[in-house]
Order: sequence, then C-alpha cells, then structure tokens
Amino acid sequence: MNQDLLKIEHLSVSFKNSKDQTHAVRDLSLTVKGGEVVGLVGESGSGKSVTARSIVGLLSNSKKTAVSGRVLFKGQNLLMNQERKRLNSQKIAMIFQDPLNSLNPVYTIGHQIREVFMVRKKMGKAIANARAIDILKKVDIQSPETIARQYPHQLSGGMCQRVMIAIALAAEPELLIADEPTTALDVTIQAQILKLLYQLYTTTKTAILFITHDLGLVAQFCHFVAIMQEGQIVEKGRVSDIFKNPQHPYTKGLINSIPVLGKKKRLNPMPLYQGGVHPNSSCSFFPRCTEIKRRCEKETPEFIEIEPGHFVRCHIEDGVSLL
Amino acid sequence: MKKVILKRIVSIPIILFVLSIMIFSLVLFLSPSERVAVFVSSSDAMQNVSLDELIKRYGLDQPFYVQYKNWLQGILTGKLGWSNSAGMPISEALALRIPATIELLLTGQLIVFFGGIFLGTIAAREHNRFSDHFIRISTTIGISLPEFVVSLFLLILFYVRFDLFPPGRLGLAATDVVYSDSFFNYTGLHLFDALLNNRFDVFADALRHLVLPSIAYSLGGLAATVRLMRSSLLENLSKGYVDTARIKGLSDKAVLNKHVRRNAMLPLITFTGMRVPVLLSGSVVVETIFDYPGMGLFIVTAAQGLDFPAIIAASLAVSIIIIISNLAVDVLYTILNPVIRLG
Amino acid sequence: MPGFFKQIVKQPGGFIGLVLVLFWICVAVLAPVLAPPQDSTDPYMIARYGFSTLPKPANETSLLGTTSGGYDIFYGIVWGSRTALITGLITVFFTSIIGVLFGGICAYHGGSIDDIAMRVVDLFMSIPFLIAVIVMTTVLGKGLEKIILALIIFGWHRYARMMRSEVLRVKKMEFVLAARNMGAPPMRIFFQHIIPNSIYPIIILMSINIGRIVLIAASLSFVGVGAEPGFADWGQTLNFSRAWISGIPGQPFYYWYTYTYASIAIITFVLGWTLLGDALRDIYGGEIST
Amino acid sequence: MKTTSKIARFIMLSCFLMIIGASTDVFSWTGEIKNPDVFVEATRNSIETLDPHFMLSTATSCIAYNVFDSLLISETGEEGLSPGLSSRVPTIENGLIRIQKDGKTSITFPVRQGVKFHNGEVLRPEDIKYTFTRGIIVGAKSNLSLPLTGEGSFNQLIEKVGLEKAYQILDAAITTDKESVSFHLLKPFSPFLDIIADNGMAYGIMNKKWSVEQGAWPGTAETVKDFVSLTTDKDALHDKMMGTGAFKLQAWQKGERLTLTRFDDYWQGKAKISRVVRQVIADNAVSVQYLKRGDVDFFALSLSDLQQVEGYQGIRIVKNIPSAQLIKLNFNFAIQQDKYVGNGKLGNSGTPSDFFGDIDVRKGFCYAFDYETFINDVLLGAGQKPYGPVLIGFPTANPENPQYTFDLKKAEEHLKKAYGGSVWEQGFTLTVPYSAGSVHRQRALEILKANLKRINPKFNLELTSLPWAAYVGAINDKTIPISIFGILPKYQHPYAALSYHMSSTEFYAEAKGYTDLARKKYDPLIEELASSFDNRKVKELSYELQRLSYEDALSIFHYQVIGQVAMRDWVKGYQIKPFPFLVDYFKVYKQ
Repeated sequence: MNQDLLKIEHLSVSFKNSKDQTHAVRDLSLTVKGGEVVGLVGESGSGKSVTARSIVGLLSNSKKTAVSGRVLFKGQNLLMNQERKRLNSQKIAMIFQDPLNSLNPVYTIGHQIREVFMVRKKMGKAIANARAIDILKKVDIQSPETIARQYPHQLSGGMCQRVMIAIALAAEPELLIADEPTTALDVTIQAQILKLLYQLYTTTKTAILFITHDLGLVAQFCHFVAIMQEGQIVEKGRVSDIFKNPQHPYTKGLINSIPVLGKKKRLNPMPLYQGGVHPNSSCSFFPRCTEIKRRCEKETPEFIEIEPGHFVRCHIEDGVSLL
Repeated sequence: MKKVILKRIVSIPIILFVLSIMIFSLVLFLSPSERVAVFVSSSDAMQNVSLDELIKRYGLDQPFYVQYKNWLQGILTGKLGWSNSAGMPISEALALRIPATIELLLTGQLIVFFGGIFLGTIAAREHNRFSDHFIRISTTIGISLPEFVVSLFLLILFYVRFDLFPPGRLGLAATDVVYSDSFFNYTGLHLFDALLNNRFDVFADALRHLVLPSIAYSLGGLAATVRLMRSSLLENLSKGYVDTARIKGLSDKAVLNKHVRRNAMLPLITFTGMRVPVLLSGSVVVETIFDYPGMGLFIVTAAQGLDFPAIIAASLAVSIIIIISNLAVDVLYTILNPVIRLG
Repeated sequence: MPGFFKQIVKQPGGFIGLVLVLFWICVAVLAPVLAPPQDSTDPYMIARYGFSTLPKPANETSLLGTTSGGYDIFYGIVWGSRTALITGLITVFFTSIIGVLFGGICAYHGGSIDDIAMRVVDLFMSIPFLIAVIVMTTVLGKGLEKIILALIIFGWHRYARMMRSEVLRVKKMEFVLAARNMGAPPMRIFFQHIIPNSIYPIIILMSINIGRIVLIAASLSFVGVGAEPGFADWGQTLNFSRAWISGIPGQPFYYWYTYTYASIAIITFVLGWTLLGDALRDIYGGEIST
Repeated sequence: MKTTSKIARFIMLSCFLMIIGASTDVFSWTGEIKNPDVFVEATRNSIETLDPHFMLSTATSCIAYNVFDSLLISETGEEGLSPGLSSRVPTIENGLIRIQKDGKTSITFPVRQGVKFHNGEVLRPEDIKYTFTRGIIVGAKSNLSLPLTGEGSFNQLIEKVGLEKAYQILDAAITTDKESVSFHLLKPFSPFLDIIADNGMAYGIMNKKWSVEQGAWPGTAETVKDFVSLTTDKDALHDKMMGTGAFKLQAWQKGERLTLTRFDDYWQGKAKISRVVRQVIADNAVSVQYLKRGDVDFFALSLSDLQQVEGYQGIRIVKNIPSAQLIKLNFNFAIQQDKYVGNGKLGNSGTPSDFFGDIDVRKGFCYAFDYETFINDVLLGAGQKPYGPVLIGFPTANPENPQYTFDLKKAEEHLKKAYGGSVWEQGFTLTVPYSAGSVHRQRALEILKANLKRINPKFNLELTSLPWAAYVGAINDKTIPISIFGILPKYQHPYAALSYHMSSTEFYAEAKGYTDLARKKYDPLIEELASSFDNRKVKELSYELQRLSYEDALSIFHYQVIGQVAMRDWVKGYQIKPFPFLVDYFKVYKQ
C-alpha cells in the first residue's frame, strides 16, 4: 500500500517582477507514501504554501512565474500541463487556512458540497444531496439538513473548516493537502478539527501532507516531517528521530523555542531573520547559524543521511564550530 | 432589512410633496400673462384670442396659494388636471407616455447591464492585454460622444440608408393593431402586450423600433458598467473560494461563469439602479431624434410652454419611477446577496 | 507631487487624458491670441460673417468655415473651450464643496441627521436633472450663469452620496477612534483625519464630471435652453448644424465642417477628463462607480 | 489572442460597411409605393383641440378644413365665392341681402338639400343656427359677434346687458325657416360673406342633435350660463368631430397622431384616398428622414430642411407657395415697465418709454432695415417684400403703395430730426427680446442693430432671447419695445388685415399703444370700408388706409411668407392653398 504516492523532485519556483526575481522554492525534493502523514514545517514566508499550491496547479499561469522540476503523483508528472493535471488531481484534495474566505458567499453549503458529487461523479441532484448530508454527518456536524440550507457567512470558522473537510472528503482523495488548516482558528476548535482529521485519517487511510509552522502539532500528528527554511528543506526524517536528536541548527532553534509546560527554563529565541543569502555559500541559515564551520563559508551543504531515513543539509560532522 | 424598506416607502409622499412645492413655487417668478402663453401655441393664434379674457377664464391671476390649493385638491382626488401643451387630461397623457419611457428604459438598461457583464468579463480575462485596453478606451469614447450627433448618425445610417431599424414607436400597421379594440393593452408596454395578445408581428415591429433608441440610450452607461464589472471580477478572482472551486475540478470557464460572475455582478445591480435618473433626463434627446413619444419629450414641451400642471404631474411621475426603481434595485440586491439578506 | 504625475503618465489612458486636458487648457488660455474678439466688450459672442442661413465652407475670413447664421466655427471652438472649462470648474468646485460638507458632516454625525440628509439627497436624486434645468432656465431665462446655477443645485447630491459612503467607511477605522479618545474635538477630526482619507474618490468624480458637464450643456442647447444664441459654446455650435448633418442628396458629407470640428472638440475634452479620472481611479485601486 | 482578433475583425468590418453605405446611395430605395391607399402627413405642431370653436392655430384648423364644410366656398386664385352648404351666394342683386333704411341688414342663405352628416343625418337649418350661436357663446372672441350683437365678444355683451338679454339679442340675430337661414346684422357689414366662407376651418357646420348628445350646449336659454367662457377641459367636443366634410374622424392619439377615414357619401362625391394619418414629429430633421424613406408622404418644409431634400430621388418639391402670412416689426408707442428701457432717458444706459411715439424715430428705423439682405440671405429668397398691411395676392392690395426701402442717408436724416436732435447727440440703448429658437426674429433684429450701429455708434440695440411663453407674456404686458408678429387674414376681404392692424378696438392698436391715433384717424375709414358692399368704394378706402399706414410708419413690413413643401413623387393632386401646410385630402391621391 505504501509505495511512493507523491514524489517531488528538485522543484523550484521563482516569481519575476519588474526589478528582481524572488526564489520562493529552491530545489525541493520530498516523497509522501500512501497512508502516511507528512508534516512540512517552516516559518511564514519559507515557501511551504507555494510548494503546496504548485502541486495542485493553483499558481497563476502568467509569464512571471517560473516552475521547474517534477512532481510525480502515482507516476504522472503534475507540472506538465495545468488542465490535465487538475483532472487527475481529483485524487488530490486540499483545505486552506482561511475557511470563511474559501467558501463561495452566494451559494448554500449544501450546493457547494453537492457540486463535487455532480462534477466528479456526474450524480443527479437528489442523490448528490443525500450524499452531501451524510458527508456532513461524517465530519460530525449535528444538524446537517439545516446547515446544508445555510450560507457560509452564517457559520463559525470551525464549522466552515468542517465543511471544507467535507468537500475534500467528497472527492475520496488519496492525498489530502492541508495548508495550515487550524492556524486561523482558536485553540479549542483547533483540537476538535485535528481530532476530526486524525479520525478520518485512520478510517480512510488517505495520505496527508500537513503544512504548519507549529512543531507541537507535527509532533502529535505526523509520522514523517520536513523542515523548510528559505525555500529549502534543511532536515527531514521520522518525527521521533528529528525530535530525539535534531541535527540542523535551525531545527534545534525551533525545538528550543517551543514552550513546555512545567519547564521553568527561559526560552532562547532564535536571532531575528535578516533575509538574504551568504554570497558564495547558498546555505540559507548561514546569517543566523550559531554553529558556523569553516566549510560553511566555502561549500554549499548537501544532504547527508546521518541515520536511516534521517537526512540533514549541514556540515555537521566537522565538529568544532567557529563561533 | 424590512425596516429600511418601510422607512423608504414612508418617505416617498414627503419627498413628492416637497418636490411639488418646489416646482409650483417657480410660478411666483412668472406674471399671469406669461403663464397664459400656454394657450397660444403658435404666433397666428395670438390673433384669434384675447389673452386677458383667457387669464380670467383659467384663473391664472389668482394668488399662489389658491392655485396650489386647487391643484392639490385635484391631485388628491385623482384628477391630475388638464395639460394644455398636450391638449389632453394629464392622467391620459401620462398613461400613454410612462409605459413608453419605461419600455425604452428597460431595453436600454438591459443593454447596459448585459453588455457591461459580457465586455467586462472579456476585459478581465484579457487583463491588461490589447482587447482589455481596446474595450475600455472605446467604451470611454462612447460616453464622450455628444448624444444627439450620435443618435442622428445612427438614424441616418440604419434607417435612411439601410432601412433596418425605423424610428418612432410602432410602424403604421402595428399602430393600427395596437389601437384597435381587439388588442387589449395590459401594461402599455408594447413588447409585453404584443406577447400577451400573441401578436408576434407587433412584437417584432416594436422590437425593431426599439433597437436604435436603446443603443443611443445605453452608450453613456456602458463604459461605467464595463469598468465596474472588470474591477469587480479581478477582485473576486483573487478570493479563496476560486481556489476551492478549481480544486473541485471545475474548468476555468466553469469557475468564471458559475462562481465568480455571480459575485462580481452584485455591484453592477446597484450601479444600474443609480443610472435611472440620469437616463430619464437623457431621454429627451433620444426621444426627440428617434420620434419616440416618451416622458422626456412630454415634459420638455410642457416646460417650454410653462404648462405648470403638466410639469409637476410629469416630474412627480418621473420621480416616482426613480424612487421605485431605486427601491426595486435595493430589494433585488438583497435577494441576490445572501450576506445582506440574512446578515 | 511629481511622483503623482509619473503614476498617471504610466497608465495608458492617463497619458492620453493628461495630454488632451492640457491641450484644451492651453487653447482656453490663449483664446484671445488665437481668435481676437470682434468687439472686446463681449469676447464670448462668436464672430459673425454675414447672416446667411447656409453654412459656408472654410474661406479666407473664417478658418474653418461658418455655421448656419454666419457664426465663425474656429472662433466658436476656441472660445468654446474657455466656456467649457469655466462652466466645468465652477460647477465642480461648488458641487464638490456642498456635497463634501453636507454629505460628510451628516454622515460623520450619524443618527437622525444622517437620515434626514439621506432623504434630502433622495429628493434631489429623484429629480431628473435635464428636466429640472429646462424648467429653471425657462422660468429664470437664459444665460450661462443660470445654467451653472442649475448644474450646481441639481448636481451636488452625487458628491454627497459618495462622501457619505466614504465617511461611513473611514469613521470606523481605528485611527479615528484613537484620535477621538485622545480628546480631539469632532470638527478637528473631521477635517484632519476624515476628509483627507475620503477625499480621493471625490477627486476622481470631480475630474470625470468636468468632462460630463460639457455634454449636459450640449444637450441643453439641443433642447433650446442652452446659452444665449451666438454665445461661444460647443453645444451651441453643434446645435446650429442640426439640420445639416445629413448633407445634401448624393453628398451626405457636404456640410461635414458644421458638426465635425465641434464634435471632435467635445469628444476630446470629455475623453481627456474621463481618462484622467479613470487613471486616478486605477491608481487609487478602489472600486468606485461614478 | 483568440477573442481580441475576433472583436477587432468584427469592428473593422462594420465600420467599413457603414462608410461605404453612408457615402453611396447604393441602398437607397426606389420602387413600389409605401402603404398605397393611406396618405401620411408629418407635422411639428400637435393638435390643441378638435372643437372648431376652440381651434386657435391654423395648423390645427387644417383638420376642420377636411372634416367640416362652410356655407360658402372660397378657392384661392379665383375671384369671388361659390356656393357650399348654401345653394346660392347671397348678393344685393339676387335679393338675398336686404339693407333697410336704418342700416339693419339681413342675409339669407338657402340650405342645400340632401347633404348628409357623417352619422347619416341630413343637414337642417337648425344645425346652422346652432353652430353660429354656440360659436359665439363659448368662443373667447369671434369675428361675427360684433356685426350680429354689436359687441366684440359674448362676454362683453353680457357685461353690458346681462345674460338673458344678451342671449335674446343673439337668438334674434339668427332666424331659420324650412329651407333657409337668415342673419340679421345691426348695420351693413360687407366682410360677412368672406368670413363665413372659410371652407370649414372655423365656421364649419356642426350637427346639433349629435353635439347635444355628446354633452355640448343643449341650445336652450337656461343652459347658456354653464357654457359661457367654457374651458377646454370641460368642452365635450374637445376630442370628437361630426361634420359634413370629405373625411370623418377615426381616432386621435393625442400628441402622437390623428387618423381620418373617407366619408363615402360626401355631397361633392367620394374622395380618392381612403385614409389619412397626420403624424406629429417633434424634430424636422427626423421628418425629412421619414420622407426620404417613404414612410411619410407629405411634409411642409422649413428653410434649412429644403437643402437636404432638393434633388433627392423620389421626392418632389413645390417652392414659392405664397402663404397668407405677413410678418412685421411693430413699434411699441408706450413701453410699460423699465425691464427693457433701462433708466428711461436717452444716452448709453436707456431709452424713453415713448421713444416710438416720435414719427421721425419710426421712419428712421423703417429706412434702417435692410429688406433685400433679410429676404435673400436669411430667407434664401423664400419671402416677398409686402406693399403694406394688405397682403400681396389679396384683393385691393396696392402695388404702387409708397414703401420704405433700405436707405441709410434718409434714416440718418430722420433720426437727426428725432426728439429735436437730442437722439442724434445722446444716442440710446434699447434691449429688444425675441422668442428663443425663432431664427427669423433673431436675424431681423440683428440686421436692424448692425445698420443702426453704422448710422451712429451711439445707437445700440441690445438683443436677448425669451422662452416663447415669456415672449407672448411680454407682448400682452406691453413691456416689449419692438415685437415681431404678423397678420394672418382668414378671409379675402381687406377688412381682415386693415382692422387687425389699424382699428382702435383691435389687437395691434391696443398692444402697441396707438389707440387714440387709430380712433382719430383710422376708425372712421375702417367703419366705412366695412359697411360698403360697393367694391370700387372698398378699394378706394383700402388704398387710403394703406397710404396712411405708410405715412405714420406704424410697423416695418419686412416680409410675407413664401412656403415650400416636399412630397413623395407618387403624391398627385396637391393644390396651392393660403397656407403651405394646408392639404385638401379630398383632391389628393397616390399613383
């Protein structure tokens, strides 16, 4: 079951505007196996959303965006042609960060769910309606009939996110991309949504690419995690390995800045992000790295597998840090 | 929402009352002999009538409030009084003319509304490319054309040269049918009446006569609706629900037509509503050139002849049309926009 | 401010608009030089060459020919630009001031005053403009100042309506609440904070209206209540050509000069101001419907 | 780029199509007659009313011309009158006109037998008596009330003698017997026959029984009081017509169009056209387009339209139609209020209010008007310079009558004498309004202004335009210094023009403030002219009055209207009438 569902190879996305070019994603490679929950973590602006959007082809196809590399979904390269890619992306579903904004204000909830069944499965209106009602039950919405007749602006954020999940489930996807689904919600609702996602994951075995900036959620929810910084993956591996012995300075900094109940120690937050990359070494963490080695200034670090399935892009084995 | 509509309806009589006083007070500026001129429509008529005798007969030299009182009594008892410039009771004149103007208004607004949506969508899709600029510049030129030169050119070209779209409201044969007893005028709008009486020849004839005036009528509004539709579309395209729709597997065209257009159209409705007063006053030029017997022409002849009962009755009628159309547009907007309806 | 003009010029429409507007401003300013008036007491009266009802094509005395009644077209166009600008600027100036103050203050104050204000605006909005002007000019008599008066009385409500919606939007913004609880008097807030933030759409409306007023004046002349006959006004010159637009049998464009020049003048003037207004709107980005 | 090229191509194509279409006559249409048995006439002025006794403007009374018939018929161009609904023309010789010694005159009209109304009823003498009596009772002013009752209008008679007495006088003035009707005048009044011979325009005979059924005056003494000075909105016959004419009323969509259908058993035979539509079109330019396309058959042209249609394929123009309309500039001898006279004193900020009381001022102005330029440039030749108050083509018009011509030297000579020379030294500033949109009024004043300026730079005439209503009001309030109005004689007799222009009780003398001059100098002559049935005497008196009008320079007679009409070339049988726009549908047909 768990052969490679989604394989991203050397994906890089850059946006040209009049003055200069910004590289949102630089040479990113990641694989998601069937039935696996993979976390993609990073600060805001690290390119995680751009990666997700490029997978499902939501990037605007104007001349200004340059996308290269390959995104194989069950062997098919999704980047080849937007239209064709979206057809087979019916196997992929996605939920977004701002649930209120991602539902059409002029249509009822029922209509927007029915639409998935009618478009994809060419169902009649009545059957689609019934399926929509029981999908709503699945995402444990109490009175689905009334909710189906209501409009998005009449629902709370949490409720909308449940509807979004319902819409995603309606497509019976093999891969669900969740782009920071809980960030816009307050903590109590966040827990309910995550519980719901986990419950659905266990029943339908859909692979989930979980994009977040909250390491706590990753620890609790994902099997495998990749940490992004400045459009590049700096460390990836099983969650247990990463949390037990983080190798990359950036990962260590992230883990140290998680407040833990009961621990009295002061947190040492990471130095501020200045932007920009060191001229000759393309290591993006260089300006903020606390364990700079001599090699760091000269060579670009490559992925090293320090333990099975645990890769890190850093010259860690040189031991002594210069600072 | 209901409270707002109720307040608006209550304010209508007050507005109309103030309006009638405003117009009637213009009488103060005029000497009775100036007002009697309405009875003398041409220079030779001066010869066969003694104006002073007419002034006494029609009571034009009575004090202002007496004249206003008589007029007000007339209005309240449904008698709108007599229009000398049109030579018939005002109620009869309005019954003839209002449907004509409404019909022209509807067709003109339809062109502005759907033309705006169609061209606006193209302009938005071809964002900042050639046809976007072409549509915007050409429609902007559309506003800047002096109305009556354009109308006259349309008339000369499409009527005299090609005999495609004649002016006037109905052809000779169709007018006979409409005014014959077998034809029942439900609404006075020839298009609907023709359908209700299932006389498709009259329908075709009425439509043929409406083409040119409604084009001239809609020139002014098209640029604004195109611009509004374009910016509204661009704004909606950047919204989240578009991504959801695309993820659902809908093609680009389906996303645009089903989801985005319905949201983008909303501001267009309020805008088209706001254009009604502008259109009603612009109708004078179009009605004159295309010999279309509407309200504009009626009021202008009344105004030039200082036929006060007609001016007031007609202005009140036009104001009622405007207020009702504004109300209708607001109600339509709330129905189509659930956020406000159930807000 | 130069940055402001650079932005306008960057817009495709903006550039054309600016060029046209500046062109007509120069023509208006240089009017006495371009077309010296016959009797200096009243330069706005178009120079007359004879009284013939037939329009005459361009000849040595009149550069672009004469309209029916012997009015020199060139003189009419040049001095007409001055009339158009003056009418436009005065009308827009007063309508915007009344509109901004009336609409703004009532909206800012809110409550019943705002309601009454809206009813008054409804009243003025429900009077069809051209018909109101006709009744007024028929009663008060003809002349440019009467037209301007009528344009002002029946034109300010558009600004009031727009100002009200802008003020309602800006009023709720945090910086206004902050200023208020810092103890600033309401009037100071209104003039210091509210107006600068809501004046932008008004400027756009003003520039578009300057253009549109020329069109309204033209339809007034068509209906016969425009400026004095013989007064230098584009609508008037155009109205003289009314019977000659369809030319003579066989040569439909025989009297082309009677309406072409005046139409081009009106089109370019209105186009200039409208494009300028559109460019301002695109810069401002807001979605404003005039 | 798919859509853009599609739009571009479509627009290029349509522009190209328009330009070739506009510039060539390739599509202009020739061939079969449009709606062959219907005669469509376009006109600018809508009809005020269908009641002949309320019809004021000639444009409206053209309808009455075709729907009613009068006792006698007068044909343009032919001398004298011919029998109409009266089987013989009364003259002193055939005994139908009897003048007693005390001046009382009675005129008897034998009624033509077997004439049917549109509803089939036969014409009876009672109908004729009812028509004339009702005409005087409800009418605001009638030319017949003076000879029949001695007062200008029925209201004046009521003021003098009270309602009962007034009705008795009126009732006694017209008597009927089995086959004839007689009118008893207080004193001989020769224009009487001409007045009532207007082919149904104002004195068409109405059907009494039908009119009473519609709610008009029932013809009894008691009911007279409700119908005196009736207003149009209470007039039962406002939108109905019942006459004996060649056409009967079919429908009247007020302000839009009026349709007549043929009256088959008309006493002079059946008309050729079966139906007539009179379409109201506000703008002349539009009517011209209708004509070009053939949807309109006939249209009375204004000057500027002539250019557009002359030589157009399929359109026939009839030019130089003399019309019974003379236009003149009238001096106001006593200008009321100071609206137009500034401070009321000579100099560059006013003019004395009795400025035109001075004969030399009037003569100076008459010589300062350039008649040729006005007729050739402004009217493009469509006008004649009249001899005097009696119109060219009307009986007793005197071609040798002395006339004022354009002569700046003579004008200067008179103006130097005016006010003992102070007009020449101090000059004057007079504001003269004209009616907005009236090109001929504006141009006439502009010519006068330019020439006065050339004579003496201190003479300045300021021009301003007034809406039509204000212009008519100003004339009625006597505030207007120079008004431009005309004379439209409704019948041939010179009394029409001369009394209207010079009699002290008529419009102009009163409006222009020369009533005492008129009473002293003109009234006796006009009285004598009215009462004499001897044509030679009438001619002599008419010449004398025309000379006096010249001598006292009452007005500047600057032109007599010449009309022109355009019609599709399939319209046949159009005859010249006193007014160009007057069409006798009885004789017209389409082929």
